[in-house]
Amino acid sequence: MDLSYGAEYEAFRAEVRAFLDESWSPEDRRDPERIRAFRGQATERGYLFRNIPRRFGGSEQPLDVLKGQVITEEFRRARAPMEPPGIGVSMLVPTLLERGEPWQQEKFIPPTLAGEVDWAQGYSEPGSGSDLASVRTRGELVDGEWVINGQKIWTSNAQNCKYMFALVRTEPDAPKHEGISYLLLDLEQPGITIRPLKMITGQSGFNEVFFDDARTPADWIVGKRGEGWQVSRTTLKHERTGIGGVENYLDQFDKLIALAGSCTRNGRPAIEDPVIQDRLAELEGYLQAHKFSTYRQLSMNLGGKDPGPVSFMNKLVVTDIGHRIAALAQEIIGDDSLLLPSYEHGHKVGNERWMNQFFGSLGVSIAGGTSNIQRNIIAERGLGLPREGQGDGK
Amino acid sequence: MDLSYGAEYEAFRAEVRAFLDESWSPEDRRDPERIRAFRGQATERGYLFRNIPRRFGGSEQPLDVLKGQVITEEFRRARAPMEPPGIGVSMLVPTLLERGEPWQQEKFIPPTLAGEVDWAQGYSEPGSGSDLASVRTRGELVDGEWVINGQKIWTSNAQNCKYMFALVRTEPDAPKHEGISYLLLDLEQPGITIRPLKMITGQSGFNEVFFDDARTPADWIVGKRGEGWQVSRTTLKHERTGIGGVENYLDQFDKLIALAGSCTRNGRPAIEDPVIQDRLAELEGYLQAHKFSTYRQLSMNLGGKDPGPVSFMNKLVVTDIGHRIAALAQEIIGDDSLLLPSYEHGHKVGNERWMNQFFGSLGVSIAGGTSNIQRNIIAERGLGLPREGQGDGK
Amino acid sequence: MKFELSEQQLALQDTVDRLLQERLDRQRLLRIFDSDDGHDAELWQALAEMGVLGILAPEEHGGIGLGMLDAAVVAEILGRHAAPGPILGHTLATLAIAEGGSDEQRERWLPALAAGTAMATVALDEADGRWQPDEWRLAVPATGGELSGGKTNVLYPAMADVMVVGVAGGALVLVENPGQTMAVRHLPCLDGTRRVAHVDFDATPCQPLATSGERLRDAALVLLAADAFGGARRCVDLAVEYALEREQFGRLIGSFQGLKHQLANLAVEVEPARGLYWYAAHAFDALPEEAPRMAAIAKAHICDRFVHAGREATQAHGGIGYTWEYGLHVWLKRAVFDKVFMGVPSVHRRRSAVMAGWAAA
Amino acid sequence: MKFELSEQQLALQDTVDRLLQERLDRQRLLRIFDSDDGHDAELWQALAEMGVLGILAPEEHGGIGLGMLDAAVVAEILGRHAAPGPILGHTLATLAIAEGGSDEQRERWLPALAAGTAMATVALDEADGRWQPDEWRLAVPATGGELSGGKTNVLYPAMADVMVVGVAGGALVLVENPGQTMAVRHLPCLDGTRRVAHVDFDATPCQPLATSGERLRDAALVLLAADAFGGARRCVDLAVEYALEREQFGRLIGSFQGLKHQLANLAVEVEPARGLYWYAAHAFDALPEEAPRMAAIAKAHICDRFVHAGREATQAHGGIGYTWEYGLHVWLKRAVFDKVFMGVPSVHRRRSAVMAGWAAA
Repeated sequence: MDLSYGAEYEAFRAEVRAFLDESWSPEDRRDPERIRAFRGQATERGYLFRNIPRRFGGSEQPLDVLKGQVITEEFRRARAPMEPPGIGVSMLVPTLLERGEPWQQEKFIPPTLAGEVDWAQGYSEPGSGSDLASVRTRGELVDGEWVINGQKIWTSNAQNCKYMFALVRTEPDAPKHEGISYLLLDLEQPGITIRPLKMITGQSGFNEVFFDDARTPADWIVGKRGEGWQVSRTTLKHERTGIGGVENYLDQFDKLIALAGSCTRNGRPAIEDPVIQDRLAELEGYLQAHKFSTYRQLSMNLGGKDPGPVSFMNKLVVTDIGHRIAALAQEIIGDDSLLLPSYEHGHKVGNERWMNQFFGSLGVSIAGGTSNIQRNIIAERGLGLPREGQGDGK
Repeated sequence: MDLSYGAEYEAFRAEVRAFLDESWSPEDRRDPERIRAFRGQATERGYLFRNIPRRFGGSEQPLDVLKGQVITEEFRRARAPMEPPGIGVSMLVPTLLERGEPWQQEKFIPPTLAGEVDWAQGYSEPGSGSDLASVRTRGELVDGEWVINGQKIWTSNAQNCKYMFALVRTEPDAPKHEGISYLLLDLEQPGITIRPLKMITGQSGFNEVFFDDARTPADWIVGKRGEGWQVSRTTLKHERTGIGGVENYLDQFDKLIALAGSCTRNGRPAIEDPVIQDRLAELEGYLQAHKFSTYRQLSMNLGGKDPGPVSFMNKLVVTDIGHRIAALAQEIIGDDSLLLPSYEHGHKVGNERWMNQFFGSLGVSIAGGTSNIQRNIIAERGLGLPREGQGDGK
Repeated sequence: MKFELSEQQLALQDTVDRLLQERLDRQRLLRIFDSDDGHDAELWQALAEMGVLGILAPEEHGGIGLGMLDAAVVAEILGRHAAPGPILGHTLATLAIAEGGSDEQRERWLPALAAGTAMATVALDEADGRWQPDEWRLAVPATGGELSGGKTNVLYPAMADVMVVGVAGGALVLVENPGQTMAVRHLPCLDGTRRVAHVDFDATPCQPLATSGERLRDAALVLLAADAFGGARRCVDLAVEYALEREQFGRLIGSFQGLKHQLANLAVEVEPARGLYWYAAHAFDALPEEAPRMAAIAKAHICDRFVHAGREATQAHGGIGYTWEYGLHVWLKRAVFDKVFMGVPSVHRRRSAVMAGWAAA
Repeated sequence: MKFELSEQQLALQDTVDRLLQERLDRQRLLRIFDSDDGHDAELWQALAEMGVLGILAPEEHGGIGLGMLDAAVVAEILGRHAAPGPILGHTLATLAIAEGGSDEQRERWLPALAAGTAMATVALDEADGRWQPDEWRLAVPATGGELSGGKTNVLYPAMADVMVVGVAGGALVLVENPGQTMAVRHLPCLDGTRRVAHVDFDATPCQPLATSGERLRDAALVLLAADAFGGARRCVDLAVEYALEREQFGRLIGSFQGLKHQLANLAVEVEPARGLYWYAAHAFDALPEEAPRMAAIAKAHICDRFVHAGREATQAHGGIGYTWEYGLHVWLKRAVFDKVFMGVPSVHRRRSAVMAGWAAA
């Protein structure tokens, strides 16, 4: 057992740290120009966009999960910006690298990496839910252009995005999964209306997007007509790997302990209440288990080994941990949970910020495939139980 | 709200109590002759076998749920015997009353009521589980007798029973549910072998019964050939009504409180531990809810009203309460849960008797339809959700 | 043996239910939820006309003179519809005045409160969750009836014509026209259907009430439990309705056994608790020795169920349940209110342990 | 970064796994479970030959000189097969002698213990669940090395040639050939795979050991956690296997979504805990500051999971799982043992809270 990264990687860490000391200070955070320049330097050094060819603005490094981990840790420590957030970098670029035409790669990847354009995702529709293949937004090829009508929902941040990648039904007579194409389109056009969706917390993170004879060129399609479902799977795969962000939950747990020390319960600090202690310790059991489960998976992935069924379970594990943190935080803050966490009219937000976790943990269990879909995946792919409708012996 | 039974029933209660004072003392419990005589007197007075015609040995009283409740309460208080336990009285007799031939009623009901003969139930088979209609034990009519071959399982107390009522496949070419007959048979014959099944607690309450050319007369059939499934449903209905025995769980809770007062935990009485208190109080919430839910159902049943979906939930509710009691008891007795509860070789059984509850609560969730079958019933009949395979819009 | 609602009680529930079905559709509910003051004068007036606002006021003072069980079965319906407004505080204050007011106070306030032309509220909580009467520190000086100090999580204080305030020693006092001497600081409320604020009294005149803080607390616990039952039951209904209309993978989602079993488990959590709040209310009316402990058990048990039901219903709805405008969140937030207001469940479980003699106080 | 088992550790697990697959089928397991002494000399000898009994004994004393992580990954396999016999007490006592024995004691005992020709055990618990070193009261008189008094839940004392005993102050002493001066009262054991008894010492000679009760306790917690992980994981496997062979209503029960989701939830409870016991074992070997707390967390968390998995697996089997002869109950009872032996989970959660500084001791 060795949780250190070894001499080679510690040397690499020192190198990254020296670079950060020299090139970044947290005050730069508010200066977009400085951020852009910093990202350029960091890419030059091979710290960002590691799996993207140099010709598109990447640093084209060999795959090295541990180096990636060291970079993440050090950038986070220095509060330095990594790749621009958003699904342009995390989903569209990998898809284009795998399935896009050369001209599409050249046109779209560099400005996306540079943070000059953002992308919205056009997958979910009202009524589709976990069943993404039930796309009803339709596209027809008319005079060398796709003419698109329909509606998408749950597009993050659409009002700030220049482009969208979308699943559109272009072959209405083909079977469900074979009638969909993966189209790119410009959101800044008259045929498109974007309406923000206010969420349970009071914040607006998502949008509805309405298509009313929206248009995009005939060749803004990734893969062939009717291949959109397969193309989108490459992207989803990218979204669903990653080991579930255990550091984030460990941070939250530390904050929860601090919270319990500062809140009063029955006239004493909540953390002195044996019932609270017992529940905190129980939660820590789940959390430590997941922490070492994550290390184990990371270690095996590094060695090219299969960690087994546990890889299918990470989302449900963190969903459960999130629920436990939320429930306990709500109990600890007591009266403060009567307050709206996102209120921003001059009221200083206090412990009620934990209500964002209370609602957010519900959001986690819904987003990216509901928990019941996860349970199907675990049962079928992890445990080898029959798929729905199979094994009925008839 | 009135949880008293009203003047009429309190007068009835006084009458029952006077009868018991006069006719029964707990020391009589060990004398079978006294018990038989007492049951005769109690039946004479209309306290036992209330829904059974006088000509078969019943007391033929009009249906009065409250009188029934008063009788149960007073007999329990006096520790006086009620109807003989066992499924002969609770299942076979109601079935014969509804579906039996007159000669069958005359031959079988009186000795069953008198406690002279006991009945075994021959429904479950290895492999049938909750799917009782998947009967494979076969009966063929040969020279005026049914010749039976196959195996039954989970028959309580078979080695002490004279007769069995059994589901037997007599029409092998009919559809699954229409090929079964409801046969009565004598267990004391060479074609039958009874093997006790040792249970998880170490006790033997159930048996396997093997049929190897066992025989029964052609007219020992209730209902027609192929009607056995319907006939057995009348019986099962009888088994599955009843309001779940909340008194039993209230008793157990009182004992659990006493247990927590007598057991030591971290050097002090367990009941002073705030974690134990919190869990006891949480359990009491479920228990009190079920108690008043039971009163509500009783009250509505009395008035001929439908208590609604809650009637389908009682079994799952008590299963859950049983699990909670078991888990908490196991925690409280601590070291004593290392001991086998049924050991009887001169060792005095102490707190480890609670391990019977630990295992028994699992038995409850399995017996008489597993919890998943209960969930189907609640979802479909209680909540109106589609049955398996329906609502798939195809 | 009659452990069920009377014809009159069923009719009362039905009347209120129909009123709210008609007057409080989802859109209107959300409008009030999003409004500045969380109050709807029209709805208030309609409830007044129906007698709901004077349910606990004696008939001789213009009320309908019913008991806590009646108030609780109405509260179930209010919870079912997440009815917004100052009803909870109003009902509690009315009860305290009816039970503890002088003849003159009763004369002056009860008819107007029952008619809805005056509004009442209660001020109980102090900082750090000090909801219980033995935790109140706000003092009435020996020199006489003036209050100075703060109370928090006070329901709709700015609208109140009269206020019942809990003071040190667990007693209650009456403050008439509190607006004149009291500073109100509105709080940003999670539950838009029940608004609370912080108040500061500054030499505010007050008069004693001859009823105890404990009794008012128990009344609040019962009404919160009843509201929570109605809300939790509604969450089950909403989840089932959604499962019966929503299709995925070409099937109604309610036909998937996974969801069916989750909904069955949820119903089993919620449905049996109906009689628990009934009995707690009945004990408040008729069985004073049992009342405090049953109120504590009912509040703790049912409010936990409501939060659970709110979360499960949201998950059963998927994304749409997470949006503000669909409105399911109203019940989840009301559940948090019911759970926290007057003390979280673990506090009442602990109290029930003490009352049972399991633990030293 | 290498948080996984070495090739050698995987091979060790595999060898023990194959041995137990071959030598301990269900029928044989049940025979030992039902036997008078819960011990199988042949199995014992096979484990000795494989080096399992001397895994923690140094090579110079005939052992294989491995660490706690190695012992724990073997314990996982033992739990997986519910391997019966005195291995747990033997391994713990061997560790205490290896770490705290004099040269002479080590010479005398370790070769025989590693070879399985002598048997060792530990005596720690006192009445009322006093498992923790600071709760031990059994005193060694100032006049010298004799013990008088009782210990309970001692593993296989009647078979032991040497015994490590916890005494007042949290110290450990060694009792050689205890049978001569010790009375044993066998207890009727729930878990037929690990037998315990009450012992009474009567002027029993003993010698000090230079290792602490705390360290032995931590070792026990790690081995119990590892055993529990193996057992819990097996319960999941057994439930899945059954779901894949059993038909009801004309379908494999494993194709019903209700059961599928229950089994998925169960796997999610159990599977992630593998690394937790690894790390606790690794900390025992290499990170003494973290070791006590990680051992407590691992024992509490994983033993709770094992009991849960045992119950869920039994329910997934229906009636057959409730029978003695099918043998599934062996794991459920082993789960109860793992949970209770050395203190129930809530005790260790409390300890972990104290060690984290959340609470006064």
